[in-house]
Amino acid sequence: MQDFLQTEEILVNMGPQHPSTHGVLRLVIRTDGEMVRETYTHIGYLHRCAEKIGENLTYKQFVPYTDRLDYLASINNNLGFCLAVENLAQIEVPERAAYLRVMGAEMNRIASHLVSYGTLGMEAGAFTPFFYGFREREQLVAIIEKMCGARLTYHYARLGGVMRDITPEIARDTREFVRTMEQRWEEYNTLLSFNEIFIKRTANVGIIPRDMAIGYGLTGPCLRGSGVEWDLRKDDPYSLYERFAFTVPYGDGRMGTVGDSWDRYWVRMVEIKESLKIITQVLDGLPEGPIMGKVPRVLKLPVGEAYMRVENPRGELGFYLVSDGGTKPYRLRIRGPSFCNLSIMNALGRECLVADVVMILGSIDVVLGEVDR
Amino acid sequence: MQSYIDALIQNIGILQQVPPLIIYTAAILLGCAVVFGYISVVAMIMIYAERKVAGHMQSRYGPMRVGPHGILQSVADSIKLLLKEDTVPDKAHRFLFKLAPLLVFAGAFVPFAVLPFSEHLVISRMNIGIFYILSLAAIEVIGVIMAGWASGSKWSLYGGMRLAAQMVSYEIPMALAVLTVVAFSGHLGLHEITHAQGKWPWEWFASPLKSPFTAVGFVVFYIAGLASTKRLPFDLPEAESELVAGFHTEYSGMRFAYFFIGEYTAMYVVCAATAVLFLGGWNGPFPGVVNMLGKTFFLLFVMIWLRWTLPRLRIDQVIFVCLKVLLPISLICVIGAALQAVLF
Amino acid sequence: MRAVANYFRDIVAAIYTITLGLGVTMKCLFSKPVTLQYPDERPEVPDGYRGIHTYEIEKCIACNLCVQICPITCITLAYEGKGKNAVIHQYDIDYTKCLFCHLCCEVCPTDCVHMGKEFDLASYTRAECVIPFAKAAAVQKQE
Amino acid sequence: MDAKEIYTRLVSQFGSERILAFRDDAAGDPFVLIRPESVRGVMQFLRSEQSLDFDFLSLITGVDYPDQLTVVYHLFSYSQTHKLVVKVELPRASPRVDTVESIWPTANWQERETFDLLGVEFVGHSNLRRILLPEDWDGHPLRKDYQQPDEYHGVSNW
Repeated sequence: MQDFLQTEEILVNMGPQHPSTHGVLRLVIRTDGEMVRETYTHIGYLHRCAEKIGENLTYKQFVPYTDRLDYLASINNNLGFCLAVENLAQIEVPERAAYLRVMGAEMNRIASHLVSYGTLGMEAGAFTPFFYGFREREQLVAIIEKMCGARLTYHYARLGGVMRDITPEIARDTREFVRTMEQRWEEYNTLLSFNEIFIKRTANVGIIPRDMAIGYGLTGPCLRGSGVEWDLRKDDPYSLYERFAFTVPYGDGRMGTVGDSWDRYWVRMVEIKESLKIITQVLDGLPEGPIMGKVPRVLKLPVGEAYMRVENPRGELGFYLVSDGGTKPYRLRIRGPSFCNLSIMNALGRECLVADVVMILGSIDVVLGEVDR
Repeated sequence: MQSYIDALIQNIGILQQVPPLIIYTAAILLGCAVVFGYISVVAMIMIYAERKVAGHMQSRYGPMRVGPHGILQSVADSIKLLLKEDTVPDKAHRFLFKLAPLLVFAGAFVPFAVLPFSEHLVISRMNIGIFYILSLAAIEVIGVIMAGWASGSKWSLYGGMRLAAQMVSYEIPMALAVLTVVAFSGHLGLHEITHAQGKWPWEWFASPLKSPFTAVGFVVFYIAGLASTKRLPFDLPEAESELVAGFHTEYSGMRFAYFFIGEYTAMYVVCAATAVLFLGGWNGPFPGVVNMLGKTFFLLFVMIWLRWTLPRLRIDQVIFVCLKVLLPISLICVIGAALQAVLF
Repeated sequence: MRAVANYFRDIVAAIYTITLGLGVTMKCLFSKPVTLQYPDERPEVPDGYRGIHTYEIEKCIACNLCVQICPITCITLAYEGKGKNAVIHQYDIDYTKCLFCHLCCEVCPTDCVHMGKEFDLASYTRAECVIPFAKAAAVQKQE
Repeated sequence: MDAKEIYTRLVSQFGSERILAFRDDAAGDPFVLIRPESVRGVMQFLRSEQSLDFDFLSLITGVDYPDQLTVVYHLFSYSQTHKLVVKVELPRASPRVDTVESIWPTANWQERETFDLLGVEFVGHSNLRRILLPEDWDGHPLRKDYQQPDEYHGVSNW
């Protein structure tokens, strides 16, 4: 009888093809009934060796490649790489260009968070938020499309400045978008954020305490969700971010414990609103002037190395650039925030339910293009 | 129904020459064919309505290509499903794998024997009508568990087990909610229950004016109905973001269509039963059939509406809602309804 | 006692928030959809869109700069002569590789290559994704 | 504290035979060069010392120079808001260095990546396997002398 009633643990492959793995991530979970005993993360399915590509291209040529790291936030990536190169080459960026970069980066941040909002809703089983998020993202993408002509891989921030200036039409559209987005934001919260079922699904799930978050190198909303007030835009400003007034949201455990999935989600939602504020300030205070600094036709960097980090929608995106004085980087290392954020998955996906694994993964919000590079 | 056939035999001379058994069998088969046709049409309409409503709720159009505004989409889909290759996975238990969709479909099909469309348009006036529906709806669970196990896929197994846990627990509050009504009507037959309600909304069991206990019972029954038809927020057995497609992950073609039609038919049955039990059935200002179908389709719309609004619950929360929320509430309602029926 | 209060608070909150959520979707049900019926209705492409290139062969001076700047070398240029007198035999762009990064257009000294408004390029073979601009221009000239 | 002060603090703690050099002459960030054998001790000190408190390991990476392989650690402290770059120079033929996984859990994946792409062996790592490339891949692509194979399991790489 004892043998007959024995239960077995099942090893389940979640992914690489699974509806909720955000791309090609493979989670191997060891389950005992509905309980997940262990999660093991396999990555690398999207590996393109972007760092090796970077070593073989000139600085100017590598900028479009940064679009493809975190494809949901390409302007932020462009910005990070350009700042790293400008830092080392001592290129002066005109003020107007810096403002436009901030505007582009914040627009892209909103677009990225809207996708995150939609996908987390979808993982909780609600399809409609996904379409609402994409509806507003579409408006935003249409504006960015007018700014730089592309819809996903923007390549907007260039070495020394930005690609194009904005027209009055774009400014008008953007203000219009800010207005509608503020209304929609309330609607989003009614539909998903404060829905009792959603709160029950996310609150107290996947709790990351403060120390664990720092130790695992989490950055961005995942770190702030754990109650650490740290935002590179505020605490280590770049590209004139110090001129804009905004607050940095952080998790306070309003619906459960500090550092749970709901906190991380809520940080993203509030960041959307803060980004709207920054965009309005950029439009109000946009200085006149050129949009491109003096960049030599053949750009050679002095011997040396620089680590430049920027606040990506997903966290600290770092570019470690080693130059040997040539036209190409000697070594280029990209610190993808998603890569480090995802590394906590093995530790979090223990002793929880199968449905929780999906929610935790969604709340960490990784982009596999950046994890695998 | 039998009385109609008897009358038919008496009036048409030639039928008297045929043995009654053959006539009855023919009548049964004919009835089944009619019901089957009706189910297919209703399922098609509902699938179309679901996609259209979902589309517009999400700021998009839904199907637009096949026919004007895509009204022939469901037809095209069913043709596609019919023509699709019917695959059976290597690791599947072939017999059970093939049997499961039929069982699921049968579970959704048989309740039509007692579901009234109006006062007279009913196949059988069974005196235990609602009991019959509740007990036969349980066949579906067996089919789903069978499908989950026989597929030989881990995701399917999870879906099957989740459904088993969910359905078994939700049948209790469902039955208790029915008892609140039965306390007033004093009868399990659907006709008698309908007759216990009046023509106007305040005379229905769903109205707190008639009895607050049956009004709560109505909500409990409807929620339990959502759970037993695997609709959001209780769609764990086929939770897409977790289990890929749950128990029907491995099914394709016609077998998948059986699950699909079965699911929508079960929704129809639950809504029709709710309409009869709590919303006065065919009573109302319009002709009987219109009232009945109107109420049923309204309830179906609410199901669709809920699905495209809510997130999904987790398995422990599903069980929590059933055992710790619905069960106590329905127990209180049964006692209250019984007291009210006896005392007033 | 707190657990009991939470229990009832949860039930009330669930009913209340679900009702609010239903209101949001219901409102959307009666608003106009925002999607386009794509092949029938085409999206409006703004000026300066980075789509498939347009190439003005008569302006091209075969300076090779676009070929050099291209990060993936998807441009093939074959020519005779130099400067204004150059005869261009081949100017192919391989759209299976192209990043649509706009660098080739920015580097062009005579402004002969632009990015146009075409965006749908789907074909059954890889070879069809290579557009021979110089040949197309020659054909146009003959006509 | 700036990098120079941290360097003097480290020298006073470990002596100049373990803390080899401090360089801020080239463009970009200054860095501290330490001996490979003392990585664990120095890192543990940087992490646990109250006035330094480097709680955040931003980045581990390696650079393949012609004569040696350098492993670079980018450290940051949230409480003190100062940063430090620590470098270790290893022989190219057999680069081995102690793991810092037990000090910062994030090092787990970052060290695996460095091992995968540059072939640095982190001694004591709990799970030192390839992370981005397939397990049976040959070579370490970010080495300067890496030759790309023509095919992988019969699939052409060109």
